[in-house]
Amino acid sequence: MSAQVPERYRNDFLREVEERVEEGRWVKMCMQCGVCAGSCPFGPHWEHSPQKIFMMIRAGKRAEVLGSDSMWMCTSCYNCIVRCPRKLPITHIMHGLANYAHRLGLAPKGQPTREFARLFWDNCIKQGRANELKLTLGLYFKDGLAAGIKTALAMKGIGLGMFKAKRINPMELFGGHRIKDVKGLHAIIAKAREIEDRRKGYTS
Amino acid sequence: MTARVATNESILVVGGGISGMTAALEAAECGRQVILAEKTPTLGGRTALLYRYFPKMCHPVCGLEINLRRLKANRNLRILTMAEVVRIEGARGDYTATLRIAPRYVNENCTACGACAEAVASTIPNPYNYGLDRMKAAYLPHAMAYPQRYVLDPSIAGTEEGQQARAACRYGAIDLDMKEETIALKVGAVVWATGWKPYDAAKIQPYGYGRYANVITSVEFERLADPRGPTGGAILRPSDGKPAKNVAFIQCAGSRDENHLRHCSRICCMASLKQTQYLREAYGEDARSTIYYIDIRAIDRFEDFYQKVQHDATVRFVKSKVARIAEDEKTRNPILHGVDTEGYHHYATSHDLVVLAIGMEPEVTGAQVPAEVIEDSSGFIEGAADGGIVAAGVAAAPLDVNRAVQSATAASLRAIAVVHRAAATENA
Amino acid sequence: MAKKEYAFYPGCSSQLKASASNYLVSVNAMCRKLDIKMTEIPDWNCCGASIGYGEGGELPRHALNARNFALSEQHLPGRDIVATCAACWLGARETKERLDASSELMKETNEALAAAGLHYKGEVEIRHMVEVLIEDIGYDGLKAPAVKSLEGLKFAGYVGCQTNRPFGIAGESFENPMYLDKLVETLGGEAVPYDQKVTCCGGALAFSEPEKSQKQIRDIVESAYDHGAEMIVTPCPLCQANVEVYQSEINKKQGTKLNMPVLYYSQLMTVAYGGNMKDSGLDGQVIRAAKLEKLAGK
Amino acid sequence: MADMKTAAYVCSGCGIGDRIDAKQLERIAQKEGKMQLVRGHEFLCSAEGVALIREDIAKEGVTHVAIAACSRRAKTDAFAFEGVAITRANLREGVIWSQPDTEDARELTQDMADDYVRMACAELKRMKVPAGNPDRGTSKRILVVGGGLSGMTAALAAAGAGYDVVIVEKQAALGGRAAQWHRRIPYRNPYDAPVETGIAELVAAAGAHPRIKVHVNATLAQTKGAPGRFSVSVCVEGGDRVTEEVGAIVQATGFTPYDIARLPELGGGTNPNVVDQAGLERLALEAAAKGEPIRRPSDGGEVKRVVFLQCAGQRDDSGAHLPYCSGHCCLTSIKQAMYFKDASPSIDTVVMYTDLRTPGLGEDFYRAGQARGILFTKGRASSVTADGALCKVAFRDLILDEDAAIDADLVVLATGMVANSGVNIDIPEEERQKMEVKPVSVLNLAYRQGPDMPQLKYGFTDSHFICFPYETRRTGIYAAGPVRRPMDMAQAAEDATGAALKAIQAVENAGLGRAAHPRVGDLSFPTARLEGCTQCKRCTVECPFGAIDEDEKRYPLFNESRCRRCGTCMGACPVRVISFENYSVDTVGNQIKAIDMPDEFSEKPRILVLACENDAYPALDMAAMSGAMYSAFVRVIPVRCLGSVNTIWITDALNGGWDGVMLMGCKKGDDYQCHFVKGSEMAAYRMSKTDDTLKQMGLETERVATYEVAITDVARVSQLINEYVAKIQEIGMSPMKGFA
Repeated sequence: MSAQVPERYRNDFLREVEERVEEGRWVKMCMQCGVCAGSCPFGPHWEHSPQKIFMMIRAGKRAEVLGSDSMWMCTSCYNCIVRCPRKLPITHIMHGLANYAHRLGLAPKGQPTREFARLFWDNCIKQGRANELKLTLGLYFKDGLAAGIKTALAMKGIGLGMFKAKRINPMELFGGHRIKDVKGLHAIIAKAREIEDRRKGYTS
Repeated sequence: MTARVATNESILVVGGGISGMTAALEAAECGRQVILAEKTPTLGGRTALLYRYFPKMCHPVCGLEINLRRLKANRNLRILTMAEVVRIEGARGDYTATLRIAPRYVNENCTACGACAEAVASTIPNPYNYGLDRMKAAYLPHAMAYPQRYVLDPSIAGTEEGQQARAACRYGAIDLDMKEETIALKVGAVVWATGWKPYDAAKIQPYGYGRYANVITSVEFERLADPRGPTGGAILRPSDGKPAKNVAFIQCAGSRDENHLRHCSRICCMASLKQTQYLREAYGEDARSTIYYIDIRAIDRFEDFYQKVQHDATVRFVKSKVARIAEDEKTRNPILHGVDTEGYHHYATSHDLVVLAIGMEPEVTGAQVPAEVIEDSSGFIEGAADGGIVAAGVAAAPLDVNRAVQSATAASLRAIAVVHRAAATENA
Repeated sequence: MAKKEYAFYPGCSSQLKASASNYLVSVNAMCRKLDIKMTEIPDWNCCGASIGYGEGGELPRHALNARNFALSEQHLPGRDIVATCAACWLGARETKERLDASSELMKETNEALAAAGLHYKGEVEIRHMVEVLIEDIGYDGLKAPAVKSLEGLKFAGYVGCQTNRPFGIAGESFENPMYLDKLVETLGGEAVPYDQKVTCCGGALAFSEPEKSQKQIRDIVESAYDHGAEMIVTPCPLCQANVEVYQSEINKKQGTKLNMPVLYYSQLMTVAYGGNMKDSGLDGQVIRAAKLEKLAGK
Repeated sequence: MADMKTAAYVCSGCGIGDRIDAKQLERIAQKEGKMQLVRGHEFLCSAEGVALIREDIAKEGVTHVAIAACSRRAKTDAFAFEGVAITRANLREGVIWSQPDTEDARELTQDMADDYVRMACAELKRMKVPAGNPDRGTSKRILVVGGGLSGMTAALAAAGAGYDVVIVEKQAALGGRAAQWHRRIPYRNPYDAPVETGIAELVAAAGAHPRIKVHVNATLAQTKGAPGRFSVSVCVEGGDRVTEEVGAIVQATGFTPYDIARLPELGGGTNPNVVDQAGLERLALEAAAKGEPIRRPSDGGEVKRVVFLQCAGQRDDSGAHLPYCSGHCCLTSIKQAMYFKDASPSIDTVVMYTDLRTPGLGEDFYRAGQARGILFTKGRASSVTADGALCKVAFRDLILDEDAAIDADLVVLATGMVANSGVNIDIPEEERQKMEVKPVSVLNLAYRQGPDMPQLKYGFTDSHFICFPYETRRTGIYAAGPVRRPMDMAQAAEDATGAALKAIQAVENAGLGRAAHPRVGDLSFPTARLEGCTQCKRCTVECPFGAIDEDEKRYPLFNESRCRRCGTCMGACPVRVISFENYSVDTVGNQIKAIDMPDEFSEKPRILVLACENDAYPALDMAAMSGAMYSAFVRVIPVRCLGSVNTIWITDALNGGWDGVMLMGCKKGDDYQCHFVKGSEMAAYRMSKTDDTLKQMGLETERVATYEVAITDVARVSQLINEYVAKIQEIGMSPMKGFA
């Protein structure tokens, strides 16, 4: 039996996570109580609970962990953090793992939250402030025009409501909110990214 | 200020629970002079409030009876109840301890006939049932109380009721003019055995203790199961007095938790395993116990008991720290939410009653001891650096009764060694 | 009472014509009545929100917030930064704590800021508007300007996640925070107890995982109904938007008849302080709060 | 007895006077009880009442005092008079509090009180003031068997309190097992790293202490005597014998690791790279000595990965291996993993467990291990197979719920502790002879009941009692350390100190001729009229404490300071030649005969209750305190232990016209609660034999009944009585009345 079972439980991946993932050094402190798993609002929807992800990291299941969509199910509700008896910053570790998997291109393709996260970031960096309309439409059209129109139509009720309530503005599509020193912001972000890539050894 | 005969060859034992009684008795039975100071009106401590011990399912008061007999027979032992040690000055072999003695309003004449209680109407929450019921404001703490003497609660001491109680006593035992007194004792060594208290369960927010009537602690469950308890031993749930047959036991309630108690309280797993058997005795095959745990810590011989309970069809084990408890508003049933980490399954399980296996914290932390002592990261006490003050029992570490007594016996000899040397140097 | 002055960080959603514009409107009205002076941080930028991590990673996210800190230190020295958006507050406060904790991170962050000629000294305090109200003004102070009572109106105080965890409001419990209830009662209204007070609405995932989020939202709204609430009140723009705007969607998909107004505490206060419909941004509701509008109209 | 002067004092306080005609009691004490001095008092426990008694003792020369007042458990401080025989008639708890306060109950209540006074007087007249054991030990030296951590700690603790100590160590030097360990788990804060074992310091201290004498390469050839007067023949190097006179013994003979070779499926005994925890300590010591890292045993290769398998051959309910948990192993494995992590963080260490057991502040040590990067996996190993120099550990990952495998350079099996407790005396001699490995005795006790301490479970000589961990069935001999119970070094040190105290207590008690726990201070002791003895050996066999040997003429030979005064021998003796000064066949028998027995037609049955004074009697008291009422037809006599109940009392009672006899004792069986181990069991056995006697007398077997009553059976005990009385009334009055 043991022959065909993949040989694992090296600490290599754990070390990789400690060095490269935000708050990754905490992973080893988990005692597998499972309180995080039970505390997550999207718990029923994903495959691996945080505690299980931590165990998988210890078990060296690199591909499974980085390819998992569980981290992308985090709604940032912080229930896990406040309940963890070992005070692990679980939400941040999950975010960190997601980002790490994303940067390595190992995160699940087309994972909606992953797509949204990228859209959002680009959107808010572009002009320094989030442009909700572009963001929304961007999300609808992420799977192509046809799908986009479908979704947009499906959601038009909401859009209309928001419009009536003066809480979205079609004019946003042209220009919209922006900060003055967009150039400076872009320089800051570029620099920050450069430093982080250096520190975490990203080759991208 | 009553002067009392005590020398630097005497040992002061602080705390009259099983550890303190043991430390005091063992030293006294070695021929040493011992003063035992207890803060409450009776000896016995928390073990007197337990229904049974694991793993034998025997009765704590059985051992208490023996210890009380040893104590009644021993002339080397002096007992001070309602006495709190407020200051300890000096060094090993030569201490002066200051004790504040609260008024009992009842003197030696008391025959425990109970006439005063009959004369008094007002009641107070009963600490000997963890406040689950009330008792008369003139009371004998419990049937095994020692000294077997009534107490008048300060709340009625100065009142008309106090007068009525006094009038009812045919033996002039009630003395409403009793005042708090302060005494000083010279002693050579101190055994600090102030024991533990249950962690405040209300602080464990996700479990809703205090918000949900049917979430109680393991110490309260002991009282429910005890024939001498508020329900006469019937395991009924607080919300509606209905039989609690389907009970969840949640381990590490406060323990092993950086947000609460950093240490493992050691006894809780065994306590819950024991309590599943109370349920079985009460409801037979209809009993349903579920233990939610991280690791079952049934250490050394206790493993037998764990295996026995594992083979009990009425008991289920779920390896999971319960995430939160909600309450079904109609049935008042607590609903436990979490994930079974073995194989990973979500659950939302309804129970009649939830028992939190509540953690132990020091009744008095090292920092609170009125003397220089060393404490650990949880406030448990090591003792004085010079060894003149020795901690015993759960004041020193979270221990079960058997190990607390072992610890107290050892502490007793350490104290004896201190006074022995003190004597040697004096006679030299 | 002396004028209280703060550096205001409204956040992207609380801009005119943005999803929480009504929040901004009512906050401004509320602050006027409470004699609170809010000065926007000049040229403030997005906090990265709770979804920024995916692409933004660690340092860029902190750099975003640090830029706001630096600007605040520079232009509004000595003033606490006050956010009205839960996510902005949380994001900013997280950055502050991390930078305080790690000189390494602080160094790197300033290295990045230097690219735009900025520097963060590490002196700002980050607070949420709710903290300002409770800690700096106090419930009595909040009652003082009230000219109308919310008597007879039943609210479900929906605290949600991010003003509550992981930092929370001092003295409150994660599982059953009471500050919204106290606020409602302070204004004469009735706060109904219900069991979804701190349930997550799905947050940013309302966009990417609509079905899952809408299940959460349905639970929240239905529980509010079950416990007799007429309106939901919340301190968080994302909670407000999600819980309000998706009700129609849920009705459509699941045949429910949800129509529960979702308001900001600031709107309740503005109305109680005598503000009209416009001041209190009630015209900005997708689901109109008829009873409150009536009171505002009086 | 010439100088015997009896006095009875009747208290009318606590409502006794209101409910009972106290004057009548005084008359009974005088006329029927034949008390030489009788006084009544309305508040006997008051300073004045007590002074009255003291004065009579001083001035009137009263030697025997009967106090008719409250229970013998109450007002003990007041009614404590040295040097006089005392009996108590329980009129308060025993009569007025257990009987309804109604007019029509008055007569029966009075009857009860009358009888209790008669019984007290009858008992008193047969009592003697115990003089204490004449054969007192004089030695206060303490023998410690075993020179390991526990033994040395016990020795130093006793010496530190001023007692001389002899250590007998089998090995060539002090130190024991822990001396072969590299580091130990910390005893105190901070619990974050392995620390020096401190054994070298202990060895030096023990070797240098003026009060401590050490025999190495030595064993016990024979241990004779009793507390205070043990004579121990020590077999020292070269086979010479030295005799040591000691007063008490601490047995600290430690443990042996469970044989790793019994775990071949885990590579135990077959794979050089699979070691037990002791084996790893050895490797660590050797490596430290060379100043090198720990290397792979098989080929000296570099160790990159180590796997620790917890509960190896432990916590096994299949019967193949040890059923118990050894307690220390989880922390020990964490400590050992730290050896590697502290040497090089790049070494992978995996601890595989099912329940990680790091109690108390051990949780800090667990966290410290995790912080170092030790990897913890909840899993169950199925096999360890050699793969070249590597070990392949196949296991079930219980969290990930899948089969998995780890390659390791070194596998450490956390095997359990096996107690070095000598011979299991519960196995008959002939059986022992048949064993392939003949057990070797540690103590070689010259005791009738066998050469070593009785074992409690799994070979450990632990106490059976939760409240009394040092309770021993061989008075004056105390087990300490892992021979008593599986334990780590911190607990062993604690345990040894406690055992030393008990040893000190034993020599002090023996010196004063007093009993040891639980009847501490009791000066009475058993004596036998050997001329009447039939050498039936029951007493020597049934004594729970092995106190009775046989002399060369095969008569019982009592070793008083081994005796715990339970009276089991007295209960066992068919010819009733064994008695105590203040507790004998007569003191109880006379009470049984003393009551005023109503005639057959009175419809007033009499039920004798013989209640264990430790649990049943307090339960009766508390029942009365709680207002529970029970039948006025019972008369309760407290006994030291049901084991002391001699069947003659039963037959006397039945012959005397008693309608029934209830025996109330403690729980028997595996979880027995009898403070004298076998008392309640012996009683049950003996009573099972009374059926024939009853039949011969033409009586129903129901007329004798035995019950287990716990001290908490406050509500139940009165029910039991009432049900039994109802049953007897149903059966009808005893036909034996009037024949007495």
